[in-house]
Amino acid sequence: MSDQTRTPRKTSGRSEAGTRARSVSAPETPTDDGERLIDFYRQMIFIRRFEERAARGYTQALIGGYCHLNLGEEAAVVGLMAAMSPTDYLFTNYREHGYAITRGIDANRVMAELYGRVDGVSKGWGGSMHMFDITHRLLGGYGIVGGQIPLATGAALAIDYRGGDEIVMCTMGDGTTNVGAFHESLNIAALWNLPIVYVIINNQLGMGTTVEKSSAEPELYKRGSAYRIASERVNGLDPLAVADAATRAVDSARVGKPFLLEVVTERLRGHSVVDPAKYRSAEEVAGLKAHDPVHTLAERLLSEGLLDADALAKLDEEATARSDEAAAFAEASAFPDVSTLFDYTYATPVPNDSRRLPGQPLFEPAPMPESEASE
Amino acid sequence: MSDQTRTPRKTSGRSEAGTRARSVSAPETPTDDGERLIDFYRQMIFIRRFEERAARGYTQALIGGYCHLNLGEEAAVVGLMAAMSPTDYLFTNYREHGYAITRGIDANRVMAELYGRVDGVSKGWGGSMHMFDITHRLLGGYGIVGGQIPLATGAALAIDYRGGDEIVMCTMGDGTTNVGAFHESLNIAALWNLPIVYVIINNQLGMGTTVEKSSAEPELYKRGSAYRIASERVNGLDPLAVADAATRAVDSARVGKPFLLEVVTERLRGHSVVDPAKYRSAEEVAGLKAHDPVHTLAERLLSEGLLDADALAKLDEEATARSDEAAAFAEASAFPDVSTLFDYTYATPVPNDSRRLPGQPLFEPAPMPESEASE
Amino acid sequence: MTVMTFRQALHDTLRAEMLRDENVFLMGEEIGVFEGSYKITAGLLAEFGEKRVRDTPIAEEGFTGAAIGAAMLGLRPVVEIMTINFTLLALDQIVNHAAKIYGMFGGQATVPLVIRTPGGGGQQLGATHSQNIELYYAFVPGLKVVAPSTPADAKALLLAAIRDDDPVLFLENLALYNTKGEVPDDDTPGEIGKAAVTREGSDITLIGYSRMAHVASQVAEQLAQSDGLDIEVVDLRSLRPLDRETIIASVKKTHAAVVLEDDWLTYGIGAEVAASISDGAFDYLDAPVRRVAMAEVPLPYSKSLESAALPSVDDVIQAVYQTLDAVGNRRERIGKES
Amino acid sequence: MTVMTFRQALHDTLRAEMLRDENVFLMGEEIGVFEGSYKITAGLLAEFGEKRVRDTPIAEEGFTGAAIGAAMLGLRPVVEIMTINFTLLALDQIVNHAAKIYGMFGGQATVPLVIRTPGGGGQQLGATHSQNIELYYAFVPGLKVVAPSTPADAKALLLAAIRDDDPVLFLENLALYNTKGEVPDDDTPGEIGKAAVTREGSDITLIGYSRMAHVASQVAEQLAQSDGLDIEVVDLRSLRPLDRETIIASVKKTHAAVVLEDDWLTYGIGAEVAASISDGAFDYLDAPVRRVAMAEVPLPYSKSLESAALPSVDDVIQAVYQTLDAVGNRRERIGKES
Ligand SMILES: Cc1ncc(C[n+]2csc(CCOP(=O)(O)OP(=O)(O)O)c2C)c(N)n1
Ligand SMILES: Cc1ncc(C[n+]2csc(CCOP(=O)(O)OP(=O)(O)O)c2C)c(N)n1
Ligand SMILES: [Mg+2]
Ligand SMILES: [Mg+2]
Repeated sequence: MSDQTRTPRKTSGRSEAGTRARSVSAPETPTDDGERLIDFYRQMIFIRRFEERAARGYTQALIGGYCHLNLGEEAAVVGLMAAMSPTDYLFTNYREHGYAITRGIDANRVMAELYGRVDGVSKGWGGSMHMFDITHRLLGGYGIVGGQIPLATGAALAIDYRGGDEIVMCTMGDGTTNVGAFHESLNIAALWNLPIVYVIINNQLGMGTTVEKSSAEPELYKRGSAYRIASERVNGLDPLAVADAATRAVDSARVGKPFLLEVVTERLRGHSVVDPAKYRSAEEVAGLKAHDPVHTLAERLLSEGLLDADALAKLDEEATARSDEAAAFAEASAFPDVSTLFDYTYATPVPNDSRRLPGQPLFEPAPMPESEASE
Repeated sequence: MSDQTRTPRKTSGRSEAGTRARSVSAPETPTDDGERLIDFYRQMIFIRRFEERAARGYTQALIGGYCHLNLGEEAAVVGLMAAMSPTDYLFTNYREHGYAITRGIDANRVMAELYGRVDGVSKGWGGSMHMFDITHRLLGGYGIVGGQIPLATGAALAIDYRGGDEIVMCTMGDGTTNVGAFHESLNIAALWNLPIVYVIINNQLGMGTTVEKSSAEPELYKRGSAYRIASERVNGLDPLAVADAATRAVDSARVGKPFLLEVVTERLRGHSVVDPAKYRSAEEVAGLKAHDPVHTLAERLLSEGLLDADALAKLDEEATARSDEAAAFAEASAFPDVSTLFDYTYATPVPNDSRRLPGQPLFEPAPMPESEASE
Repeated sequence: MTVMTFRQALHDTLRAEMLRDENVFLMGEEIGVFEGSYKITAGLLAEFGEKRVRDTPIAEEGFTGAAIGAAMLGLRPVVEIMTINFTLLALDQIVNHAAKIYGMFGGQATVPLVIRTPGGGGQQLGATHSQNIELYYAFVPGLKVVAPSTPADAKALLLAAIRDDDPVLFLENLALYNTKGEVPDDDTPGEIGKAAVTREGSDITLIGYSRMAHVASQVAEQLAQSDGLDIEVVDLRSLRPLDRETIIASVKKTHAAVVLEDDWLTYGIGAEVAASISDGAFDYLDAPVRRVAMAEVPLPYSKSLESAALPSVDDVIQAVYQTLDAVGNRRERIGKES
Repeated sequence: MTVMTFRQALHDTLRAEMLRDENVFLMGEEIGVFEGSYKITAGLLAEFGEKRVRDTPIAEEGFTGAAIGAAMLGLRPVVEIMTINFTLLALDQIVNHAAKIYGMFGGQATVPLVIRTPGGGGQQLGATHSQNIELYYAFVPGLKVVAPSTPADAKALLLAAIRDDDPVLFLENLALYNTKGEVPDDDTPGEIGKAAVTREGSDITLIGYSRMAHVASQVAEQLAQSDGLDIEVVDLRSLRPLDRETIIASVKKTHAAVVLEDDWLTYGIGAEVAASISDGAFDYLDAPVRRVAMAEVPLPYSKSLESAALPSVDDVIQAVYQTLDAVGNRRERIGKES
């Protein structure tokens, strides 16, 4: 019985590990660890500066709504993205700016989305929580906790249905592992041998709730066992470790064995830019600083002689400049025109669709009917 | 970290194992296995005959709606009920007639509910799927798959809140373990150390879907590990084994350690009385008959010399007579009066509540207003 | 034209669309091995295999969400949710995801998804299994909702729904599955967003959808026979978009209307219909728009109570008489010719 | 009387009720350590401890269902669901369970539960976080739904909700939390099921609830100043039961009405209000009942689009003018004095 369910049942002709195309499975990262580390640092410092710039934009009231940053999660983000092929699909949550820019989406367009402008990745319709770029296969940015999990599972189903070689990566927070959709989706993925990697970004907090207070099995990767899904926990402050673990996970998914990867990381600031995080003690905050993955990597690059202080500073300046440029681009971009308000309710037009602004009447005032008017 | 979550954190003063009152924890069953077996047989044959009588009532069109029977699950039902104290609470699903009568609710009232009569346990409002009896602490009977799981968890929370010594038993089917509510509830129960036993009645089928096709971990009890909930699987065709395992589970719950018990059993007929179960092979059906728990137990009683054929036949006759009596009672009971239709929408009356039948106007036809009438 | 049941029309249309387009596939609980709770998908697993007829675990949120995700990648899933009551478990995926994805991401991805699900009371299924909550979907921009009442419309609108690039909730009804009607042999899709005048008349307009469109026709027929009344019947067919134009045009002609619905009255589908008529035909109405709907209670199991709570042909007839009385009184009062 | 914010009124009332009755306790995401997303529960964890202020995992269905179960055993949980958008995840527990348990089991168990949750757009939270879906609850017999617009009503209705033996959805609004008003010092509960005439007038009736009741008062004030208009304002306060009597009485007096709502127009709360007026005040209305509501789109993030989609004071003013024009035209036409 049980053996039967474990045999990857191919509902399609998706190829097995041995036969898969090299071009799809091998991420295009430098093979030398030193080079990889430098590359990771470049990406990480860019996320860091981009997010700080976004926080400033928020303070300037140029960005609205909720705004959640990847500060402290940079190593996790770049390590994960390194393991994906360009044709793979990414589903993530509202804390996704870093993923968007690391995935290769023009930072100008990411910032423009935050500013709610027409040049934004989602044309200003999504905002911070809803980045989407079909060409880079970032399939959202979702603000409903756990909402992305069934969707990502379905995308993996579509790949499998067509016999494609892509995989889906679906990231979520630690608190998100407690929603029902997590359970329903992992079960489906495992039953149907779908090509998907579920990634838990365990930054050890929901908003202010710790993992221990929200998950009865706080070693979250172990939850894979309820679905016979292979799983692993990795240090999310080390981009190399993340990239390696993620590559193993992706390889597994590509042969139809879904994988659950837990990346233990940190959240340097509040839950969103407006949260002062008063619930964290001074010691805790100090500890966070000591583990800051960007600083840690910078020190490692220095100590291993991979980069000197000048080179590091230069990368930092580039990241800052690039972020400022993105902000300038965003600010210069136009707001969507009100005439476009009804453009995206339906993809297939149908009669009698409502296209009324709040001030408009349901029926244009009409003349009295003949019979009454003549009274 | 993890150790911390494992320590039963008492949010209330509920007593620990050592100090709990004997009267509450020790189910009032005969201690001698022979006597217990006879008692179980009496209960099991009653469920068997009651359910068969219900099926007949359905065929006679005296019972309507959906009607799901416990045929094949008799040993599971009586074993579980034996482990509960009268003050404990039971939440179950739509397949609950056997639980209702074994819990001690008058079979007349259970049958009257099936017939939709005023003397039914739920006054005819619930029907087959929604038996409820507050005095016997059967807290439903729920037709939404998995709907009972959060409710039962909340009942356990209430017990804990008040420092009571009762526990909650919450049964569900094998297919039900795949709903999100299962995951969310078990996690909450484990986090808060609630006094609850979740029981999976694994009859190996959803409606026509096998466990292997619906659960990626088909050894369902193992799913407890995702919440660090202790769990066990037991042979549900043996009432003694069920009762013993259930007692261990109940004891655990009573000290604030939720438990997951899987009872492997069989469904002798279709999913509901109208399902011919064509999806099962002749061999499978033959196999079921061979394992029929009522027959098996009868044979055991005979072979162990605990009862002779006459005594067995007498118990059977009693069960049949009792079921017929219940049906007669039900048929003689009145239908609820239409005047009671609005009695149970709200417990606290408030103004402007709607009490209109479909044919009644929203507003009584009124005379024309003065100004218009005088025109 | 072939005469067939509503069930058969659905079955044949699903099959034909699966043959036509290999991106079309079915998902749902018990649709394969069990052949569907209401047997709409009977035989399709045997014909198309597990890839295209997927029995899912009991996980409405999970599998509906998965269908949405698959649709985002261009497949055209047709999901069966066993009854509309269970769609509540998938509501977040439908309302917060399927309905939002096209707009929220600025038109970059479509969700060509169909959710088939039956509503309907009257089967003694009790309070949680007898609800008519199509309102929850009809209310939501980004979704389309159709509710055919005849086998022909079932076919036409299911074709339209499957070929539409937006998420469509396709409402069925337990009481209609065995009803019969003529069904065209060709596969011309119907038009989502259009109501139909299914019977012309001049005395009063009856408006309904799904089962109640059926009841409206019955009442019209009966009162034509018994009282010689000339009743116009509008079958909404599409709840979102709602075809106000057809409704208003009818009422401008008849000057009176009764709205029939199987859901609860307050805030029900009929509220919008009545409000729209009262607005758009304000100067034409000779009596208030009457609504006939379910009593506002959790529907009891017992037949005696259930029958009392559900709108019947007699309830509608009574409402028609009372409305025509009101029309007569008013016309007398203001000296207007009918 | 003390002047305080809506937030403060909620906070103080929760606290007072917890002190009064030890069966009252709070559950929700981030209400304890984090002190609530909107800080309604600030300080309560410190005062009452973990037993009575429970931070839950992210599991709307699970913890709402648990609250229902606890209520069945006689506790009086007050659940906070962070925003009404997330209630979709708990809808099955609320609609299929909380609303049904009293009736479906023949009155054997009550569910004295309060669910507090804010709605509201206009905060640039995007399509999934800006919905006003109180309709989903207002539609359901077995539930009660209140939607106060002032700090005083917030207190009175929260007291009523907590002491009521039925499940009550208590609708808050992000835009109201910081508004201020006088609040009585005593703890007299309000009456669920009753609307209030919050301003008397004779020219036209504006009807709203929650934020839009606020907007209605603003408009009435502004038009009194600018045009000398005498506008009556009805604050619904209770969406289920709906107080048709108060609404109709007002419109019978003013002969015209505009309904204000923050949700989508078609099938929105205003549809029932408009339909009810058109029915109950049929012979009194001098113009169609106008509805001012949100544009029917998934609400965009960008400020330019969001502002255009949401009903504003100006939209309401325009609707009032147009309605009064229609009234004038009609009165002229039929020679009636105002
Ligand atoms: C269904 C739902 N419930 C609640 C929220 C509010 N909320 C937003 S983020 C968040 C915490 C999520 O924590 P985690 O999963 O650990 O992700 P993180 O924010 O730490 O990255 C909550 C409760 C939501 N957006 N959706
Ligand atoms: C939410 C929901 N989805 C689907 C159904 C339809 N349904 C009723 S019983 C059932 C199968 C349940 O299987 P299992 O949990 O194994 O319980 P069993 O009937 O075998 O006792 C299904 C799918 C339902 N009632 N509720
Ligand atoms: Mg987190
Ligand atoms: Mg089963």
